[in-house]
Amino acid sequence: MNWQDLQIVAPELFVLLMACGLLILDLFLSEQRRGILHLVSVLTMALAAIITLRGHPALEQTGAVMAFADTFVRDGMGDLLKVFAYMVMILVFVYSRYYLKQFNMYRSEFYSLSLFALLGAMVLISAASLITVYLGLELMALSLYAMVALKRDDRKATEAAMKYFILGSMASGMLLYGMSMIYGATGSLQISEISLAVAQQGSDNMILVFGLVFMVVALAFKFGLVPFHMWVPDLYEGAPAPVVLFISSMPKLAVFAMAIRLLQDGLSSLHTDWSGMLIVVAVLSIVLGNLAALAQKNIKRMLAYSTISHMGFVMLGLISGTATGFGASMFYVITYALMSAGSFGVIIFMSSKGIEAENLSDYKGLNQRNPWFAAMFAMLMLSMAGIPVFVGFFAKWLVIQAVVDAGLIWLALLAVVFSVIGGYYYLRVIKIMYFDKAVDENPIQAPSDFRAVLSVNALLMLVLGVFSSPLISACMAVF
Amino acid sequence: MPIQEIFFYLFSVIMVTAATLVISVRNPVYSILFLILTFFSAAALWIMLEAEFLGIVLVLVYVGAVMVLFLFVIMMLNINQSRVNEGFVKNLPLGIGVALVMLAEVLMVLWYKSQTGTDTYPLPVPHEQGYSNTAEIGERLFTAYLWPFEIAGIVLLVAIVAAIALSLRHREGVKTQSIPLQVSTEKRDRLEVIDMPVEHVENN
Amino acid sequence: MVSLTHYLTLGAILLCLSVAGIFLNRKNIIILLMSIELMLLAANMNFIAFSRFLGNPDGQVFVFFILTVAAAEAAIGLAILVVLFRNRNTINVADLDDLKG
Amino acid sequence: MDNTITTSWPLLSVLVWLPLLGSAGVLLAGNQRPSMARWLALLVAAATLLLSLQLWLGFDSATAAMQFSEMKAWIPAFKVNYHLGVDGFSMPLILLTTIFGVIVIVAGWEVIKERVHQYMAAFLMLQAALTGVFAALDGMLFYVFFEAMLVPMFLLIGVWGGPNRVYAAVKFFLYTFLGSVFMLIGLIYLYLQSGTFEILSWHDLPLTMTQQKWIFLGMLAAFAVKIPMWPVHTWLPDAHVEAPTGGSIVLAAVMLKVGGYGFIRFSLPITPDASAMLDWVVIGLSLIAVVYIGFVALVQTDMKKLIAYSSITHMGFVTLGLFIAFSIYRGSPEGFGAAMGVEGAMMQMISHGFISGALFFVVGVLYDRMHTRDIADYGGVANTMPWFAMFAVLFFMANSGLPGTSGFVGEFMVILASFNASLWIAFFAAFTLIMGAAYNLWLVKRVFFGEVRNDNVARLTDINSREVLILTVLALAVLIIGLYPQPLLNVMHVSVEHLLQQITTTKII
Amino acid sequence: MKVETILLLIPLLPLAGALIAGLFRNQIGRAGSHWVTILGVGGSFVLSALILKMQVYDGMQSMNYSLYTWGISDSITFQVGFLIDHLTTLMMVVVSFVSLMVHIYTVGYMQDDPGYQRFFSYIALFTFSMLMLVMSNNFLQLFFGWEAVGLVSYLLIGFWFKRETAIFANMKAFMVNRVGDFGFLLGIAAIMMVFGTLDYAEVFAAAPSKVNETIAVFGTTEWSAITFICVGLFIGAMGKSAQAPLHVWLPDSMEGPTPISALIHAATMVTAGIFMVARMSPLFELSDAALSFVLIIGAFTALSMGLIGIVQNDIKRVIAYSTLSQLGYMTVALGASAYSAAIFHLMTHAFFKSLLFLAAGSVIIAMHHEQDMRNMGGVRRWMPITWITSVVGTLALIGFPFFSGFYSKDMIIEAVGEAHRFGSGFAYWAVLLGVLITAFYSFRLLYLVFHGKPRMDKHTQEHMHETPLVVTIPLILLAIPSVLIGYFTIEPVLFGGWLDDAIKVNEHHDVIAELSLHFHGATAMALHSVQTIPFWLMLGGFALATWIYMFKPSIADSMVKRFSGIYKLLMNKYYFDDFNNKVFARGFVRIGQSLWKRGDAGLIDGVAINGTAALIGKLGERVRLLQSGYLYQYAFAMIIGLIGLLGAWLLV
Repeated sequence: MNWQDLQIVAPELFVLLMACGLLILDLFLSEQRRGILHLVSVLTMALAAIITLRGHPALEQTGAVMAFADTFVRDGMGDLLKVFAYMVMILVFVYSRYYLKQFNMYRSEFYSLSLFALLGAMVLISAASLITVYLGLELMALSLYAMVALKRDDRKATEAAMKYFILGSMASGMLLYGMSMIYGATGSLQISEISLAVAQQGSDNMILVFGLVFMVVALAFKFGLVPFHMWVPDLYEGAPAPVVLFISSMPKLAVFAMAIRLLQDGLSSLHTDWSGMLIVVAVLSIVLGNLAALAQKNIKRMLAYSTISHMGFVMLGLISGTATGFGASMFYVITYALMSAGSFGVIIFMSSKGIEAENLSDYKGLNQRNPWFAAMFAMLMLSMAGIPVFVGFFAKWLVIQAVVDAGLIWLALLAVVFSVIGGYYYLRVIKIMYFDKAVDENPIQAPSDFRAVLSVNALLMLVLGVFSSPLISACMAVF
Repeated sequence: MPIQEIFFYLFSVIMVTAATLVISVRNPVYSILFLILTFFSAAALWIMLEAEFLGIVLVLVYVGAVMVLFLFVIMMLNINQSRVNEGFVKNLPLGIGVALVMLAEVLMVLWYKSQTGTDTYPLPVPHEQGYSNTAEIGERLFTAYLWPFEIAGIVLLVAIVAAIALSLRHREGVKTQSIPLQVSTEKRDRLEVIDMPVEHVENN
Repeated sequence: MVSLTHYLTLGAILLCLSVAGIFLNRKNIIILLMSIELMLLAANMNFIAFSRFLGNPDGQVFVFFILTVAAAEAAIGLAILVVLFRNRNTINVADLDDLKG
Repeated sequence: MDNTITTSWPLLSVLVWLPLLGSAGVLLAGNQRPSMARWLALLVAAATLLLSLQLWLGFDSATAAMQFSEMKAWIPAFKVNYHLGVDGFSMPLILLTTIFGVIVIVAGWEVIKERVHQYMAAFLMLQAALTGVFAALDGMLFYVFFEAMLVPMFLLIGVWGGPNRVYAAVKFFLYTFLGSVFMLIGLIYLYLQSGTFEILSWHDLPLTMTQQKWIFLGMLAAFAVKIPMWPVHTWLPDAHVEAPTGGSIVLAAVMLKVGGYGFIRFSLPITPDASAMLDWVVIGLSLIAVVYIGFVALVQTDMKKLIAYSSITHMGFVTLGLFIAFSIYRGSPEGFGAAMGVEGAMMQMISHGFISGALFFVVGVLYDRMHTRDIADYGGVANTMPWFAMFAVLFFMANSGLPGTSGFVGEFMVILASFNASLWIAFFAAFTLIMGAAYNLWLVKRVFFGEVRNDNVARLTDINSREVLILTVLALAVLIIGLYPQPLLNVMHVSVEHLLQQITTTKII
Repeated sequence: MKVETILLLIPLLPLAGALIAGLFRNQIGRAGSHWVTILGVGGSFVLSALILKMQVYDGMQSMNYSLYTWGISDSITFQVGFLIDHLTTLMMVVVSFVSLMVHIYTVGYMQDDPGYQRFFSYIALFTFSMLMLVMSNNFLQLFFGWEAVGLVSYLLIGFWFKRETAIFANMKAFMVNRVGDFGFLLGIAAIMMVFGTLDYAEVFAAAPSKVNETIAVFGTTEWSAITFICVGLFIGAMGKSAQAPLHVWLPDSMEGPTPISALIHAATMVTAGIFMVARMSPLFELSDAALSFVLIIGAFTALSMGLIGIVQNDIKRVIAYSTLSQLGYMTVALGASAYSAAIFHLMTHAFFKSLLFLAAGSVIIAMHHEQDMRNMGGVRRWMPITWITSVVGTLALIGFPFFSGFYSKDMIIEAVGEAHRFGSGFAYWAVLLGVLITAFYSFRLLYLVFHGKPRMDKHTQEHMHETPLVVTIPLILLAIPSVLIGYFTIEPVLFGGWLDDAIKVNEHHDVIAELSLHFHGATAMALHSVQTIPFWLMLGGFALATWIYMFKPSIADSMVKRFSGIYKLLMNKYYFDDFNNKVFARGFVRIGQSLWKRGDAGLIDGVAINGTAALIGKLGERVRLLQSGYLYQYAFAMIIGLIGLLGAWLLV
C-alpha cells in the first residue's frame, strides 16, 4: 500500500468516510434536523462524482490502473459506471425522502446503508480479483437485505427481505462454488491471471466450464434473469418503494460490471460457452418477463417483470462478446437505471397519505389530475417500451444490433417480437393515465425539489434519446 | 490403507451423515447440533489438508460464535416443534431425485470429463519444518489482500448496523439514554434561574 | 491415496445436500439458513482442497473472507428472521406467501 | 448516389422542427386558453404550409438526385446521420402532409372542446414525424420518425376517440409497432452489411438473394401493415372508426402513404431481386385487397368503416402499381408500362390523400351534428344539407374513381400498366370500377338521398363557412389533380426513371 | 374567330352555364338559371351548326389537335384534344340541338319544381360532357366523357332524390354502366398495350399492322388482341347504349324527369355507344368475331326489348323499351358493318324519339304526372298539338315511308340482309320481326293515350288542356326534322361519303356500298318500299294494333289469358331484374357479409389477432401462476436452472 493506491481508490475512500460519518453525525442530530443527513448524502454523491471525474493521471495513458496488489482496478468503464451510480443515488435520495417521511422511515440507517451498498457496488465495479468481486457483491447485498427489511413492521416487506436473503445467499453460495472451480482450474484468484490461464486451457478443461455455469447462475440471479428471477417480483412488491427504486437501478450497474469482470476480463476464452448460457437465460427472461408482466395489476410487480425482460435485453449485448456489444449493454444498463429510477420516482410521487400507489387503477386519469406528471410518466413508459425518440429505443437498437452482428438473427427477431408484446403493458399504463376517467380528482402534491428532479429525470429520457451520441460514444470508448 | 485415508473416510462419513441429518431432523435444535458436528468434521478434514489456521478458525469462530447465534435465535423464538414437517415426505423423492441428478452431473465432470486427480494436480508435498500456515495467511492478508481485508471489515460493520437497525426497538415506557439529547444539552437546560419576587418577611 | 477428486466429491455431496435441504424444507426457515451454511462449506472445502493441491495459499485466504462474510450474513439473516417472526409469529416457509403472482 | 443538392438554408429541418416547437408552445398554452392553443397551432401549421411551398417552387424536376439535402452526423459511433432530402417521390408527399397539417387543425377547430391544447399539439407532433419520415435519408432517422408518429396518433385515438377507442388505439399501436420491428432488424442488418445507415448507399449495396429475401420480408412486414395490405389491415377500420375526425383524416390522408413510400424508398431499390422474385405475393395481396375488401366495404354499416375499407382497396392499387413493374419487365425487357405503374401508384397515394381526407371530414361533419356514424341513422340528408350533399357526392364519386377527379388518375394508370403484365391482373384490378361504385353509391343513396328519415336528420343545418372552406379546398384539389395531373407527374418522372433503373439492375454479385 | 376558339367554345359554353346555374343558383334565381343555360347551349348549337356549315359549304377539312397535355407517363402522352370530322360535327349538331330543345321544354315542364336551377345546371353539364365525348380525339377523353355523361345521368335519374324508386334507379343505372365500363377500360388498357398510344389517329393508322397481335390468357392460350379490344370496347357500349343484358337500367331510368328521358335516355347519351363503335370502325373492321358479337347482341336486343314494349302500361316505359329496341337496330347495323346506317338511324332516332318523349311528357304534365296509360284515353281532344306531333313521331318510329325513321330503319334492314357474317341470318329475321312489333306497340300507345274513351278521373279530366308554348314549340321544332331529316340527308350521309373521313369499312364488308347500287334517291326508295316486306310488316303491326285497341279491346285480355306464360315472361322482362337482384345485388352483399363476418371479423381479427392476444394473455396468466410465492419453489426453479445449464454444457 502506498499513497498511489490511496489516490486510485479515492472515490471509494470518500464514500466510506462519508458513510461512517453519517452514522456518527446521526448521533448528534435531533429528529427535526434529519434533513441534514439527506443533504450530506446528496452532497457526498456530488463530491464523489467530482472526485471520480477528476480521474487519475495514469488512466489516460494505460486505460486502467491497478491498486492494492492488483485486487483493485480503475478503468474507464468503472469510472463511467460509478458516475452514473452517483447520479442514480441522487435520484434515489431525492425521491425517497418524501416517501420516508410519509412512512415514518426517515432514519439515518437508510442513508448509511445506501452508502454502504454504493460502496459495495463500487468495489464490485472495480474488482480485479475474485475476492473483491465476492466481497463487493456481499457488501452491496447485505446492505440491501437490511434495507428491504427496514420497514420492519410490514408483513410484506419482511417477507420480501427473507425471500431475497435466502435466495441471495444461495446464489452467493453458488458463486463461491463456481469460483472455487475456476480457482482450482487456473490456480489464481487474480482475474487477469485467470484470463491468461484460461486462454491456455480453453474450454477443453471441463472444470472451467463447470465453474462457469455456477458463476453464470449467480450472475443471472443478480440480474434477475429467468429462471433465477423469482425473487424479483416479490421483492418489488413487498419492499418499500424507495428500496425498490434503489435495487432496481443502481445495483444493475454494479452487476453489469461484475459480468464484464468475470466473463469478459476473466473468461473471455470461454465466450462460446457463456454466450450460449446467456442466450438461454436471455430468451427465457425476455419471453417470460414480458408475458408475466401482462398479467399484473400491481404496478410495482409489473415493473418487476419488466425489469426481468430488460435484463434479458442487457444480456443480448453481452452475448456477442464484442466491444460494441458490451458498449451496447452498458448503454442499456445505464439508461435502464435512469428509466427505472424515474418510474419508481413517479410511484413514490403518487404514494401519499401513507398509502402506497401500487395498483394500476390508482393511476386512472392522471392526465386530468396532473398533466405534467402524466406526461413525464408517459415518457418513461414509452422509453421503457422502446419507442423512438426516447432513449430506451436506442438502447434496444444497440443490443439488437449486437445480436444481429453476432449472427443470431432469430434471437433478434424473438427479442423484438416480445418487446412489442411488452409494449402492451407500458401502453396500458399510458392508457390508464390518459384514456380513463379519474376516480379521485384531487390534484397531487409533492415537494418542489422532488418535482424538479423527477422532471429532469423524465426529460432525460427524451434528451438522451435525441442526443444519444455522447453517451453511446462514451460507452463504446471504454471497451 | 494409509492412516490418512482412514481418517479421510472417517471424517467424510461423519460429515456427510451429519449434514444429511441437518436437513432431515425435525427439531431445529438437533439440526444445529448436527451442523456443528458437520463443521467439526470439516475442520478435521481441513487440518488434514494442512489448513490448520482455517480449521481452528472454523471451530472457534464459526462454531463458537455463529452457530451459537443460531442456537440462540432458535431458543429465543421458541418455535413450535409439534407440527410435522409437511411436504417433506411428499417431496422427498423429487428432492432426492434432483439432488442425485445434480450429484451425478458434478461427479461426471469430476471423474470422467476431466482430470482433477493426480494427473494435473500432483500430490501435495508436506510443508517443511517450521512452516506456519497462520503466519503465511496473516502475511498475505496484510499485503496482497489488504484491500479485501478492509472491505471485509466494512462488511462486518454493515452487519452490525443492519442487525441493530432491524432488531433494536424502543419500547414505550422504558427509559433509555438519548445520546443526541445528552450531547445537545446546554447549560440552560440544566440550570434554570428563576426570577422570584422578593418576599417581604414581616418581622414580627 | 486421498486425491483431489475425493475432496471435490465431498464438496459436491455437501452442495447437493444443501440443495436438497433448501428444496425439501417447508417448515422452518432456520433450516434453510443452515443449508446455506452447508453450501458455503462445500465451497470452502473446494477452495482448501485446491489450495492444498495447487500449493497456493490464496484459496485459504479466500476461505477466510468467506467465513467472515458468512458470519455477517448469518447475523443479518437472523435479524431478518427475528423481524419476520415478530410480524407473523411463524417462520414456517410455507406460510410465506403473501407475495406471489 | 451522392450527388445531392443542398440549399443554403435548412428548409426541411424547419419543416420538421417548426411543428414540434409549435406543439411545445401549444402545450404551454395550457388547458385554460383553448383559443390561444387553436390559433397558435393554426399559425404554425400555416407557416409550415407556406414554407413547404418553397419545396415545390424550388424543386428541380430534371434530376433524380436528392434535393434540399442536409447532413449532419448524429450518432457517429454507428454512422447514423441526420440526413434529410427530397426527390420526386417524397416532395409531393411532404406537401400533402403540410396541407393536411392545416386542414386537420381547422377541422378540429370548434369540434374539440376538451383538452384542446393537447389535441392540437398532438397533431403538430404528428405532422413533424410524418414530414420527417418523408424527408429522412438515413435509415435510423427514418425509423425514429416512423415510430414516433405512433405515439401522438395513439393518444389522439385514445383520448378523443369513440367508445371502443382503447381497443382501437392499442390495436393500432401494437400492429404497426410489430410490423416495424421487423423492418428495424432489416435496417440493422443492412447497416452491418454496408457499414452505414445511409439509405442511398444501401441502394447500391450488393446483396445475395437470400439476404434480399429476408430484408424484403422484414420491410414488407412494416410497410404492409402501414399501408395496409390484406390480411394485416384490420387495425385500420377500427382505428378510423374510433379516431376523432382529425385523426381519421390525417391517418388516411397521410399516414397510410408512409407504407407506400417505404416500398419506394426501401423495398424496391434495396432488394430489387427479392422484390422481383416475390412480386407475386404483393400483387396477389393487392388484388385481394381490391376484390375482397371491396366486398367487405359494400356491407359496412358504419360510414367511417366503409371509407376505411375503401382506403384499403385504394392502397391495393398503390402496391399493385409499384410491384407490377417486375412482371412487365419479365414480359418485355423494354418494360413498357412499368413507369406508368409506379407513377400511377404515386398519383393514387396523393389523390387518395385528398379524397379520403375529404371523406372522413364529410363523415365528421355529419357526426358532429348527429353523433352517429351508422348509415341506418341517416337518410335524406340532401334535403336538409344540399350544399353539403353536393360536396359529399363529389367526393364519393371521386372515391369511386370517376374520371375528372383525382381518384381516376392513379387507378387508370395502374390498370393500364397492369394490363401490360397480365390480362388477369388488370381484370381483377378493374373490378374496383364495379365494387367502388357499388359501395360508394349505395352509401350515398342510403345517407344522402331519399326522404328525410327521422327528426334528427330534419333538424340538420347546412355546413358553416369553416366547413365550406375545407371542403372547397379539398374539392378543388381533387378536381385539379383529376383534370390536370401533369404538373405532379412531371415532378416524379425522373425519380421514377431512376427507380426503375435501380430495380432492373440486379444486386446479386 | 378562329376555328379552334369556336370549337373550344362549343363545349365550354354549356359548362359555363352549368357552373353558373349550379353554384350561384341562389343569386341568379330561377329565370337566370334557365337563361344562362339556354344561352350556353344555344350558343353551342349555333356554333356547331356553323362548323357544319363550314364543312359542308366551305370544305373545311377534318381537324385533329390537342388542347393540353393531361399527363405524360412512360412513353405515352395523354392529351385532351379534339378530333373534328364529319361524324363529330353530325353528333355535335344533333346533341346540341336536342339539348337546346330539351332546355326550352324544361322551362315549362319543371316550372314548379324546387330543384329548378339544379336541373338546368345538370342538363347543361350533360351537354358539356356529351360534347366532350363526341369531340374527343383519344380514348382517355372518350372515357372521361363516357363517365361524365354517366355521372350526370346518375344525378338526373335521381333528380327527385326523395323518391325511393328514383334513387334506386339511378344507382342501378350507374352500376350497370360501370359493368360496361369495366370492359371498356380493359379495352382501353389493351389498346395502350398493343398500340402504345391512346390517340385515335395513331391507333387507327397502326391497326392493320396489329391484326396478328395476341394477348396471353392462360398459359399458351392467346386471344386476338384486336378482337379483345373490340369486345371490351363494345361491352362498354353495351352498358351505355343499353344492350342486353346490360339494358336493365334504361327502363328504370324513366324515374327521372321526362326531359331527361328525352335528352339522355333516348337521344344522346344512350347513343354514345353506337357513336363509339362507329368511331372505332377501323378497329372493328379488323375483327369479324367482334362484329358478329355486336350483331347478335344488337339483334337480340332489338327483338326482345320490342316484345316487352307490347305489354308495358307506363307511357314512358313503352317508349323506353322502344328506345332499347331501336338501339338494338343501330347495333345490328354496326355489326353488319353498316356504320353509317347506324349513325343515320342514331340521328333520326334522336329527333323522333325525343319528340315522342317530350310529347309523352306533355301528356304527363296534363295528366298531373300520371303515367299509366290505362288511366288515359281520348287525350287527343284536349291536346291537339301534342297528338299531332305524337303521330308524326310514331310514324317516324315505325318507319312509315318518307318519314325519317323509314329511311334509316330500312337501310339497316337491307344492310343486314346484305351482310355475310356469323349471326347475320338471325339478325335479319330479328329486325324484320321487330318492324311488326314496333308498329304494334307504337300504335297501341297512340290508341291507349289519345284515342278511345277517357279513363282518367273526373278531376283530371276537368283540368285537361293543351300544354303551354314552351312545351309545344319544342315538340313542333322536333317534329319537323322527324319528318324531313331522313328524306334530305339519306343521300349525303349514307351514300355521299359524308362520313368517309371517320368511318373505315373493309371492302369485303361494305354493305352500304352494296346498297348504294340499288339506291336511286330518297323518293324512289320510299315509293319502292311498298314492294318490300318491312312495309307490309309495318302495316300488319298497325292493323293488329288498330283491330285490338280501337275495336276489340277484349282481345287484349283474352290474349293475355291464353298466352299467360309468355305474358308473364314479358311482364317480368325475361326475369333479368330478378336475376340481377338475386344473384348480383344480394349475392354480392352476401359475399361481402361472409367475407366481413367470417373473414375479417372471424378469421383475421377473431382468430389471428384477438386470438393471439388472448393466447398471450392466457400465457401471461399461466406464467404469473408460476410465481407461487413459496420460497422452496423459487429455490427449486434456480436449482432446475442450474441443473439444466450444467447438463446442457457438460454432458452434451
